[in-house]
Amino acid sequence: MVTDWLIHAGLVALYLFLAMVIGLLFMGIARKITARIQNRVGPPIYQNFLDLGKLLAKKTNIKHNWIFDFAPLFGLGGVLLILAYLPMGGYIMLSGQGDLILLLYILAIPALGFALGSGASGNPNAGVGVMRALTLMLSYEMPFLIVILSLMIFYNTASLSVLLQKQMNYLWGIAALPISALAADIALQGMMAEKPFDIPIAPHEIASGPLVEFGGKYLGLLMLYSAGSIVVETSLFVDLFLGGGIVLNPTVYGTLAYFVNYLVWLALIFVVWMIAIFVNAVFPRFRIEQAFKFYWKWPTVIAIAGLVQAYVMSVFLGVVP
Amino acid sequence: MKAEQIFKELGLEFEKLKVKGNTLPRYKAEVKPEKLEEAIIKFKSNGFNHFVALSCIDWIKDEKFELVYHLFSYKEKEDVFLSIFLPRKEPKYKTLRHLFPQIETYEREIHEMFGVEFEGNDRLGEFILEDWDDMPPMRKDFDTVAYAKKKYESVPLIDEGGEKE
Amino acid sequence: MKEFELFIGPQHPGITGNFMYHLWVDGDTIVKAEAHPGYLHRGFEKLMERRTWQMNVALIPRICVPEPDVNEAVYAMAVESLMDWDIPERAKYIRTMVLEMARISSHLLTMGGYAGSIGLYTVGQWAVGDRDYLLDLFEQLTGARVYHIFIFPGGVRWDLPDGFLRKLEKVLNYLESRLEFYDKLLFANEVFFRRAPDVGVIPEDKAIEWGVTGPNLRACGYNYDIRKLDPYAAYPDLDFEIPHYPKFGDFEVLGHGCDCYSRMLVRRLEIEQSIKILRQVIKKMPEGPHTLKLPNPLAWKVPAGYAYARVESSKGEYGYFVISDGGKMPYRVHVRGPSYTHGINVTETIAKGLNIADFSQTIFSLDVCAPDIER
Amino acid sequence: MNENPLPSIIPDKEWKKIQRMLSKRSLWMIHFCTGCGAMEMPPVMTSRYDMERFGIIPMATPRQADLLLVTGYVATKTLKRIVRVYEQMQDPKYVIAFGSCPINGGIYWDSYNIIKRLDKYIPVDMYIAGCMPRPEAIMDAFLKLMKDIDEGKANGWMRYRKYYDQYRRNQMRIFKRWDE
Repeated sequence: MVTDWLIHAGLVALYLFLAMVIGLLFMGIARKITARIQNRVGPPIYQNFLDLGKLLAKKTNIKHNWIFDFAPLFGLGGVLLILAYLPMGGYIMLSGQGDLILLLYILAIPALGFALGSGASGNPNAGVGVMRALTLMLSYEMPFLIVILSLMIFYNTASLSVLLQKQMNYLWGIAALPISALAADIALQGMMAEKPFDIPIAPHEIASGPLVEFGGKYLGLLMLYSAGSIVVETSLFVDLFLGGGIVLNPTVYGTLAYFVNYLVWLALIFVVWMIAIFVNAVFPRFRIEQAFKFYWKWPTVIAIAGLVQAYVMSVFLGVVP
Repeated sequence: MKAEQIFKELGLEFEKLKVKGNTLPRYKAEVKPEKLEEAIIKFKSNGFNHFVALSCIDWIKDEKFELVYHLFSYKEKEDVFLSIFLPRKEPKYKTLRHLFPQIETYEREIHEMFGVEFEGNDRLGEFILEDWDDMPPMRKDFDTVAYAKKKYESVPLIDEGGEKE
Repeated sequence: MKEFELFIGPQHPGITGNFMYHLWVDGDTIVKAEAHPGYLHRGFEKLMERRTWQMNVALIPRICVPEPDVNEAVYAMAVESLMDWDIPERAKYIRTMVLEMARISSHLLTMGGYAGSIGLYTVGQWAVGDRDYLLDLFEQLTGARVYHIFIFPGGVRWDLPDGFLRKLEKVLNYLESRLEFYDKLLFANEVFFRRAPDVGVIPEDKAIEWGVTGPNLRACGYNYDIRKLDPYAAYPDLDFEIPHYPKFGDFEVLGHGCDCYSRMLVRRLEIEQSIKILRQVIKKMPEGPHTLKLPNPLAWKVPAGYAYARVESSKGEYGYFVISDGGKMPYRVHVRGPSYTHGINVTETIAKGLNIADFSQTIFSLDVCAPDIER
Repeated sequence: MNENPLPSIIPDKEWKKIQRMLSKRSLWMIHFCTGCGAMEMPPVMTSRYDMERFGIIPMATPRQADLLLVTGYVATKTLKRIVRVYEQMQDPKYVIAFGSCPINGGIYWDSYNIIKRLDKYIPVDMYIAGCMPRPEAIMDAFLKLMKDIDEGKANGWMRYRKYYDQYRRNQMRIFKRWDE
């Protein structure tokens, strides 16, 4: 009993650690690829590990108030919590009934923590940035919620584990509901705050926005936070539409299945991340109200079309996965 | 209307400046300070609607400041320089920023660099310099070398003990 | 929400150079803007009064850093006016060549900076990288990358090196082929179409009165260009067009002019025209001396008088008002930089009602060059 | 530098070495164009010279930066902002001064608004001579600074703490007031 628990805890720690490493590596790869698009050599792909190490080793004497000190931890903790709820390669750490809805709620926690800290710094740039971040959240959540609704209707479940199970047995979400997948990918671009939706941190407008007062260790923690967020967001898409990368059934193949699934999951989140990076490299950014209008227009329409498709397929055509 | 004709109507004498390189004619005329506004309005309403620059010249020997208002007409393709002379002691003139908005900026600079007062311009004051503690620097009797020596070279080096340069 | 204050600069990525705007913001809208220059003030006009006519040639390029050559050209023209010198034909052509190369390099930089200000860093990286080919040419011609000190009263410092025109032709061909990429990435970008038109509008009827010049004036629909209006150097012999709103050729005309969109398109089209001019210069380059025989450099006797010379820089009308009292040094030099009006008065006025997200792109599209404001 | 988190495992000397190794490989520079040398920064940042190869990237705010580039002459009004920015940066921090002007005034030796020697007001770790320095010179300065950091010679930030009174005294001779 105790050994089981210990193994479980060890695995959770390993998974979370790996998620952070993957996130940092992905950031490095993104920098390299962006540099290649821009005709440059670019930094080595392990550059972000050096950056993180340097930030954590730096002296930090920024004093605002305790909320400001607490916020990076809050954000990082929130990200870790979501990571624990998200299946990565089929391995589910924490799970419960109806965890899709739970997930939607806890997705907001890290952003709120972040907002809290930057708001506490009292810098007007940070204030504007936080306002933009929250507005952006409001805009991309509209299509995203509809997408989740269509998934729930089609697969007839609100549990991520069941969703993964059904996708493994029947069809991946992207094949069954391609329209919704498209809407979700557009929403994902905003969720990751990549261009054209990197409005909250726009350096030319508000000097990197919410990050403006963070330095040294705080920035290091926030870097970990954003590394974790990358994994959270890409993994969310993979879990919802690409079957969570589960190609082998763990009940049949055992440990090997976990291993293979993890690698497939890794490959899939890499693909999703690359799409975001390529779009990021060739687009300017929107204004916040343009992003808002954009999200409530096309992706929402697409998501509603996807909802109609899911509804028609499951209710009228009787397709039951 | 051509500049020469406007000058004639205003009863001003003018000279033609030498031009090499560029080709358009440039006319320069001296105006009495109290007639200037009227002259500029006249020119402006006759097509000279591009205000190029306002320059100030410190004629220290004559104890005078010369303000040169430079207008250009895209239609007639002529340059006009209207200059007024102010006494060097207590130079004072009224603002003309209502005619061309950018005059305000020039007036702020001239106020700071030459110490010319423009009545009616409420934005005079610290503009380019900060914490200035001497006479306006563009005046001819301001010695920039002496000032630089006094202010910057007298600042001691950091004494770090031992290591001397 | 309560009104709050925002400082754009002097340390801020969204500003061109060391300059500061103090903004009062209500929600997302700017209610008041105030420009604070002076961070780059070196007292050029004072220093020029302390140096001989010829020593000044080395000083003045530093007034406008992104495009230093116009300073040299305009100072040389003003001194020539006072001295009553006619420079040789070849010098005129070489000057034209240098000025046009400088215009392209400055426009490329502006284009990159503007794209960066709306978040498209790729164009910035490409444009600045391509600009380096021009800087290499400058280095071969003058010996320096940025401050050339090449145009001199009386002509140019030395003749063209061997094979220079051939190399220039090659670089022009390369740049022309690169323009297509910029078009695809920036000037045909959906987000650019949404963000730039009708943003940062200068009222068309006020544009001239406010002292707006150069590409910014042409974006308002006036086809005024000093190269045609008050021609200098070899421009009268050359054939080129003045792109202005709404004459954008193959490009879409969006917005109502005087906005960021037309300002950037005018700059984009001017690069094409500059390439065209340079091609003609290569073809027509006359033989002959590159400079007049200059008098003893230590004792130039410049006759007393006033002279004003102006050129069309990439930012607008650039003029020097030079006054000589017959001495060894200029009595007074007043520099009329185009950014003086664009950066202070125009920006302060048009910033009202602007979204803070658009402020940075507005100053980048006005191409405000901070050092020529405060000198 | 930062205190050793695990003094029992890592010896203090090793910890310092690790810190130096990390900070030399990830110098984040502050985006502050103080003078005309900033003109050669775009080429250094972009495809031809590409300083991101060495992990040097521009940062928007002083809190996040390690490297302050004083690009050219320093006007008195700018000096106040430079000191502000420098003091907001987190230790360890490094300063590179560009061009001839921060060394002795350069071409502006007689100007009334240019402070002549920068190291009277803030400690400078590296000077690049020339007007203006070529991108190659700038890259060379970066590499030299990295070497200095590795050898523990780039300790301007320590000097600033140690001789803070003298630096502040010199600064206050230039500024009339510190607030605002």
